Amino acid sequence: MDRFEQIRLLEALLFAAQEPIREKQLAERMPSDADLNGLLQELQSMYANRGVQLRRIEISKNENAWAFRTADDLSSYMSINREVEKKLSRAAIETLSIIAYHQPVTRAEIEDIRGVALSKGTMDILLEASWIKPKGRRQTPGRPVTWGTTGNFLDHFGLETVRDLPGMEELRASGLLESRPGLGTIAMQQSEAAFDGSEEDEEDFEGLQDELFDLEDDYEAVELEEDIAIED
Amino acid sequence: MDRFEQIRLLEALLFAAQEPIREKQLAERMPSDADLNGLLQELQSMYANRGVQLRRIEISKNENAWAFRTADDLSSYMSINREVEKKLSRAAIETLSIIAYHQPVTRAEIEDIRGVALSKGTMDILLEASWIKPKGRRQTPGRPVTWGTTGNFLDHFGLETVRDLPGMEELRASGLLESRPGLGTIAMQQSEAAFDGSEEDEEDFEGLQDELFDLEDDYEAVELEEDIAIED
Amino acid sequence: MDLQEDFNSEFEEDDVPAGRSPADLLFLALDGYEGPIDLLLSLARDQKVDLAKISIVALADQYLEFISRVRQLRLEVAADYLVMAAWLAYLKSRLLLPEQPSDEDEESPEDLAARLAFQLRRLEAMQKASKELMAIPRIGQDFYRRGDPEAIKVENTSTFDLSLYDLLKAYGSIRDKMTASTLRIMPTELYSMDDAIERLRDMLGGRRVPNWSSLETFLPDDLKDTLVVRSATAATFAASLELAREGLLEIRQNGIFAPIFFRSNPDAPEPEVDDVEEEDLARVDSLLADLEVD
Repeated sequence: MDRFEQIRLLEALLFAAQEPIREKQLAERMPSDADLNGLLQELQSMYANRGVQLRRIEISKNENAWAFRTADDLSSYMSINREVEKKLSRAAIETLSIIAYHQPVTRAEIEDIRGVALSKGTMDILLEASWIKPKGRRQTPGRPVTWGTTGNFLDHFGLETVRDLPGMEELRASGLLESRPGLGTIAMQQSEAAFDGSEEDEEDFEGLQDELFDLEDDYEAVELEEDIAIED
Repeated sequence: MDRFEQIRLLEALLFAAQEPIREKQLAERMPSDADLNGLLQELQSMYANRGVQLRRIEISKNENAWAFRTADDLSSYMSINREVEKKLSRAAIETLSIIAYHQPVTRAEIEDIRGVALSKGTMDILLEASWIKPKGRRQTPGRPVTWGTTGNFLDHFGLETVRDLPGMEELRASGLLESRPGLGTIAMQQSEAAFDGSEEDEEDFEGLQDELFDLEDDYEAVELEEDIAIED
Repeated sequence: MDLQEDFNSEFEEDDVPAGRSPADLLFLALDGYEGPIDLLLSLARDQKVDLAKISIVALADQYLEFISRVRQLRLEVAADYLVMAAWLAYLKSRLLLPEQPSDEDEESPEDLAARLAFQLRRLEAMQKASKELMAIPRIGQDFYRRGDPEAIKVENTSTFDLSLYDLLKAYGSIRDKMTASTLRIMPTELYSMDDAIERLRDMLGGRRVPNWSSLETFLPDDLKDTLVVRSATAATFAASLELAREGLLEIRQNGIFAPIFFRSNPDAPEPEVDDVEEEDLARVDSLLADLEVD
């Protein structure tokens, strides 16, 4: 095996190796008459300006290992930034809107409002989008984390502050809510008063919680009735 | 990025990967003005005599993938790295060859060529190795699926295209790759309970059935005797 | 495949290796074949002639003899092999018999023989190709992929397509859901007819309001919301009809849309004293003081 062939073999061994190879291991695999050091130097210089380089890794004072590695200066081209557009689930959108309007709000409170448990991924997705962040802890048993929206959230929706979010009346005026005649309106106004109060002081908020609890029972009842109607 | 840098980047991308990269994927990662084909040719020729070589793998008519692989003439020196490979059954090997040389080919055609029904596991093994894939459907009654080989098959056997299969040219010239029903169909029609009686000649078939009866009786007798032997 | 070759060559040899009976060999031999065509092909190879020129009759004889030897040994023979034996016997007889005037549809024995020959050649070619395919350099055996690949990092930046409109609509629908049920928890805010009946009964029962007083004076005075006032008015009016029916009070209206007046029915029975509470009496007194009697 001539020197040219030896270089080729060395190159192939280094390429196929699953981790940096120690010189001792290389020597075992190369012909016994090979000038390993000289070959390694030559191979290294062949690759000096290339996209792939032969690196020496000093394992101890007397022992080196060698491996091919892609050139450092190309590393920025070796990673791809890919924009993946994801669709938000309905649960995620609703959760986000509740956090926006009710912040700071705990997970349990969100579940109360929506009337269903939050699946694990829902908050994760909102976190991934960096639209929500933990705000602090509620001073109640268990000290649950409260959540609020981020600057990124405001950016995305082009808002200056969360106070710019339209209130219920504005939503209705812009046709976003189904309008309900008479009685519904009164109830809405009253419950809204309760909600608006909740933003700052905690006591109101707790009052609201109680209301929400009742509400949930009723809501279930309504749903039951609906089910029955459907079964008919 | 000048051409030299482009070559370096291409080299790094291909060197970094273990599996072949499709030209389409390469194009996405290279500057948009890069002459990918020209660069690949140049890189391939740069490595032509080296211990590591750039291989082209023809995935389909219009699509190539590329990968660095060690030169196969160094095989005997690199035995230490040898992967332990599952031994393929003779049926699997023959089936693979038939799919490779006759593609696209249906399961029934494979059985016809081999003159024997395929056992259930045979195709599975080839599929699991991702050496074969469904290619489409034959426009005949029942629209059976046709099979062909994959890019992974070419990569595994170090082939650029299926045209490089050993003996491909001679086989084609000899007419042995033409799709022509062999005898297998006749024999198998009988054994597979005449589900395709419509095929060619029914009279022959009936004559054969009579003869079969005699044989079958004998066959049962043989089995009976064996059962008795076992009970002893 | 090599294993199979070994069986075949062993079988051909006249010298049976020590320790193995011919029956074993036959059994193994048949077991090692990939179907009847494969067996035929092996037998054909034994003739050591070009497959294209092979004698199908001779081959059929060999095959039939082979199968009968195996069966003499009472070894199990798969149905496929027996079917082929039957077919070959049939083909042979047709090849040997003088040609009979036959249906046009029927394939001539020569054609059938040619098909068998083609089948054998084709399978032989594929078996040869298999061997060659398995002999070419293979990845992981003869040449290698990169052993220590470097990942090309893919950093996914998720973008979410959500408009303010979607957000608000979602919140609106939650609130809608909530308000739909709020009706049940806040009904007290509206003035019910039951409340009005109770209130009127207290105020007008027992001849307590002998003079005509307008409906408005009987409304609770702490109502602010106009809708609640309207509901109280309606409830009170409806209640007055009920109480008039019971004979507790009288109603008067001077014209359409004119004010409505109530007074206690002078003929109604005296109330029991302990029914009337001090507070109510005081209230009625103050009311009476304010009354402008028509």
